[in-house]
Amino acid sequence: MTSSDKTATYKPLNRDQMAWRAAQDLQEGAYVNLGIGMPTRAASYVPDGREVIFHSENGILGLGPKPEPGTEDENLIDAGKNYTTLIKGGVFMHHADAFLMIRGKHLDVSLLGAFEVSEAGDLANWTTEDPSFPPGVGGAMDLAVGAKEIRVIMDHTDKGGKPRILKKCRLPLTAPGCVKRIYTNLAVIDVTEQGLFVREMVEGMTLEQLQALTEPKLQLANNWQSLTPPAMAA
Amino acid sequence: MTSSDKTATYKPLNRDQMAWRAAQDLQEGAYVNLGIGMPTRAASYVPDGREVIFHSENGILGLGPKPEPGTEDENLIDAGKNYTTLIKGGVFMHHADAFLMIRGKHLDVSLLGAFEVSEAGDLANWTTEDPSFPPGVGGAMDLAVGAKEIRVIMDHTDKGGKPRILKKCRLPLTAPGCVKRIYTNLAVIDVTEQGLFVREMVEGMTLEQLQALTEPKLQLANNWQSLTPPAMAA
Amino acid sequence: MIDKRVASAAEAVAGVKDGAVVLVAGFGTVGIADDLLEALHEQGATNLTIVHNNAGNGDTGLARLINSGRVAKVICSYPRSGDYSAFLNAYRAKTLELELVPQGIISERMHAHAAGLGGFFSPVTAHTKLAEGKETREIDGVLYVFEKPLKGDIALLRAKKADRWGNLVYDQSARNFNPIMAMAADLSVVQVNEMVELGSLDPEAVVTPSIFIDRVVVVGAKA
Amino acid sequence: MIDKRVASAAEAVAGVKDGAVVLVAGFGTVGIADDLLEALHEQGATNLTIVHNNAGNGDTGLARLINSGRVAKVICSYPRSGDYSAFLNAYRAKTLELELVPQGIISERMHAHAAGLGGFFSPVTAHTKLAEGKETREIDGVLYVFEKPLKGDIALLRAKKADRWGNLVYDQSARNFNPIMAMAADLSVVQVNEMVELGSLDPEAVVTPSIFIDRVVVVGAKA
Repeated sequence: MTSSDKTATYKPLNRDQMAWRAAQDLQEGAYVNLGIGMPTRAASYVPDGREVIFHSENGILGLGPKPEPGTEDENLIDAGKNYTTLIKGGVFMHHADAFLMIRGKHLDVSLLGAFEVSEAGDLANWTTEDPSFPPGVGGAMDLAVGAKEIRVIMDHTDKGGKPRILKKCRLPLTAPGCVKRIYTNLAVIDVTEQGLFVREMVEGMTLEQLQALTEPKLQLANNWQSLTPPAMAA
Repeated sequence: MTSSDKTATYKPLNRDQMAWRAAQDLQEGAYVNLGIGMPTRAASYVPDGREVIFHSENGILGLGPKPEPGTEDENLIDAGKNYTTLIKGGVFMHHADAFLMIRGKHLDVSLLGAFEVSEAGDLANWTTEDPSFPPGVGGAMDLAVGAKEIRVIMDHTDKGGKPRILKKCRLPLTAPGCVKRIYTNLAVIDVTEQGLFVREMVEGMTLEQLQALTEPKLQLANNWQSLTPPAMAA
Repeated sequence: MIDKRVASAAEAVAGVKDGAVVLVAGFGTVGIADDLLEALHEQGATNLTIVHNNAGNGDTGLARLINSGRVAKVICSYPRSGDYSAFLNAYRAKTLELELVPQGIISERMHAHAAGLGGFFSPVTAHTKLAEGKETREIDGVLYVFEKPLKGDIALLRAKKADRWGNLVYDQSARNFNPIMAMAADLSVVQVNEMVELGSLDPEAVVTPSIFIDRVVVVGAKA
Repeated sequence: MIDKRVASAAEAVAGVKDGAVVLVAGFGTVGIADDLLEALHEQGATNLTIVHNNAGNGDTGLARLINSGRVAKVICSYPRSGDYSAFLNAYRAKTLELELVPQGIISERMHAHAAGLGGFFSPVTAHTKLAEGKETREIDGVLYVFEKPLKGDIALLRAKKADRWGNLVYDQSARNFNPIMAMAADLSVVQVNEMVELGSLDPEAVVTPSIFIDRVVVVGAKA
């Protein structure tokens, strides 16, 4: 099989495998904010022995795993409003200080969900403009401009199979030109000034197949690899 | 004796008496910043039983009296860089929060020293423009704009007997139109939109005598009183 | 003797006027002054502007105020949280105005008021719909949006412990907006689980110094 | 395992470049990283801009750097404090530039950088000589002066205790500028009296969270 084989078959990653892949790039000592939803799952897949410190916009630095049933503390929740824990060395701060950490480029990585990402790294993840519901932005715009590096984790296409990596975003922007890396259920793609580079694709996928599901032009990185997460229940 | 008797004799207050007079106006529960120098002395003369909470720009709310000799703590100093103490209920904060309290109108009173005050309440207390020394501003300008009420304590005239309450300040301003009350060694004067009103004068002084030592026009308040502090060693 | 304690939640919220801007601390259901919100409902002020991260949940607290038609405007970052049907109904009926502000900008705008500033330039919302109609400025190659300070007439706060001066400490993530809102209102009132002796809180660990607090009411721990 | 400890003050200040902006915490002689300043003198970087409340005292620390001709500029609020002869001599010889900034504006400008802001409007210095040449703006009838953020290449800090992540607590008024400067530099290094086990500092009472700290060196208590 080569990267130009048009009839190759492949299997997309499930959500836990996507979270696993994103987690592999979180380095020892990194301070990381995980967005609500799929990004939050990445916390469970940091390689053993690596200390990564997770930040929560509601005033926690050093977020731990979910509490054991029966040990939940009503005053200890994460940004998704789920019960959480604090690890040793973790601290609490007020909202303005929590967002100072976000906005002031103190976090190493912000891992966000997205509706759409453009080839320029524009991010759209805050509103679908559904006219029957009020808009909500939460901390999305603060997170999208603040961290040293913004990475996105999302399904490669929408439910109808249409690309979500676009030449230009159709939905209102969260922030322009901020995304540096995209983890999808099919590939790992870097956003560079020279365009989109595919770093990894799932086993059996070809660049042509991936391109067909992606609006802007993709280039295959010289050192591209197969994206091969461990087996995981979806 | 009446207030128009030109030959009356009087005795100016000493520095402790001036501090005593300013302290009488500090109300129960007030949060107060005392400037370096004479204002600091006012802390000693708050009437018994009144709780007044003193703020220090270097991060203390609840400044206490000087420590007993031998009990000084090298890490506990006031804005004048003298050893101090913390009273029960006092707390520490960092510099930006200490100045947030100052600048954000959280303090009830800022009691400052001054070189000159104008009839419009302009304050000059940061530089004499001595060309052989570098200027220093410290917290003077923050204090002059920040508190709910700015009061000044100073000698009525300079060492040559020239007025320091002026139509316009000659020295560079710390802030315009900020001073509301002036405590001098001769009088208590309110700065109002209708001009300067003498609330109190030392025993035996006449308005004419006080006017002769004051550049802008003084008016005697209807309910003016004698300024009669207790006897104190200078 | 300074004593900021009041006897009831009703006394704590006494004097709120129609049209007041009310800062309501909390995130999700954590760190919210539930009893003060109920007391505000009893108190009767109307035409309120509420500043809060969300927009009410169920039919208590802020949601109850909305259902009773007492809220003219909500300034928040994320109305769609929990059971926000009270907000949604009023929003759809156009009886309530929404000002959507990113979460970190709500808190920084209150911080700016607390610090006596006239406004600041923020990189958040630049080049987005939320910056439409706002002043922008390029500084060192980055586009910033001018944000105005945000102040409350009253702040409704919840803390773990207070002393009689009003020094406060919080409980874990229930801290959230409380310390910022405490600094940004003309009148800051707090419900606490417990009063402690003056001097018993660690002076290095007080989160909200007493200068920001006007009234304290003890209502006991959350059920 | 994260461990921000370094073995010596020399290692803590390694890499400071000529022309660097150095944030020096402390007020009077309290809360100053004396050992880091001496190490910076040994390290040799020159043409430094120093941000500090005062301008050095005697012939140690900052004063020694000035006497050795290594300081091109001082940004401070009050140079005339203690024995400031080192500064005074250089100032009179015009070998050193002074930028005089009110004390609360120094700290707020660093806070603005820390918070990712492009600048802010402050009421301080309006209508005074210190506002000459600066942008002003009237907002709601009050004149404000535009202030730019202030950042350091390195911050030299002093704290009481640290853990291996770099969480810090301070000692009374030795806190002063330390937490603000910790947030406002690209590289924040701290000398502490004592290292403690991770998890032994109260999570409610840590003043400087570890995210702001890069290097920690233990130098023992001040004599």
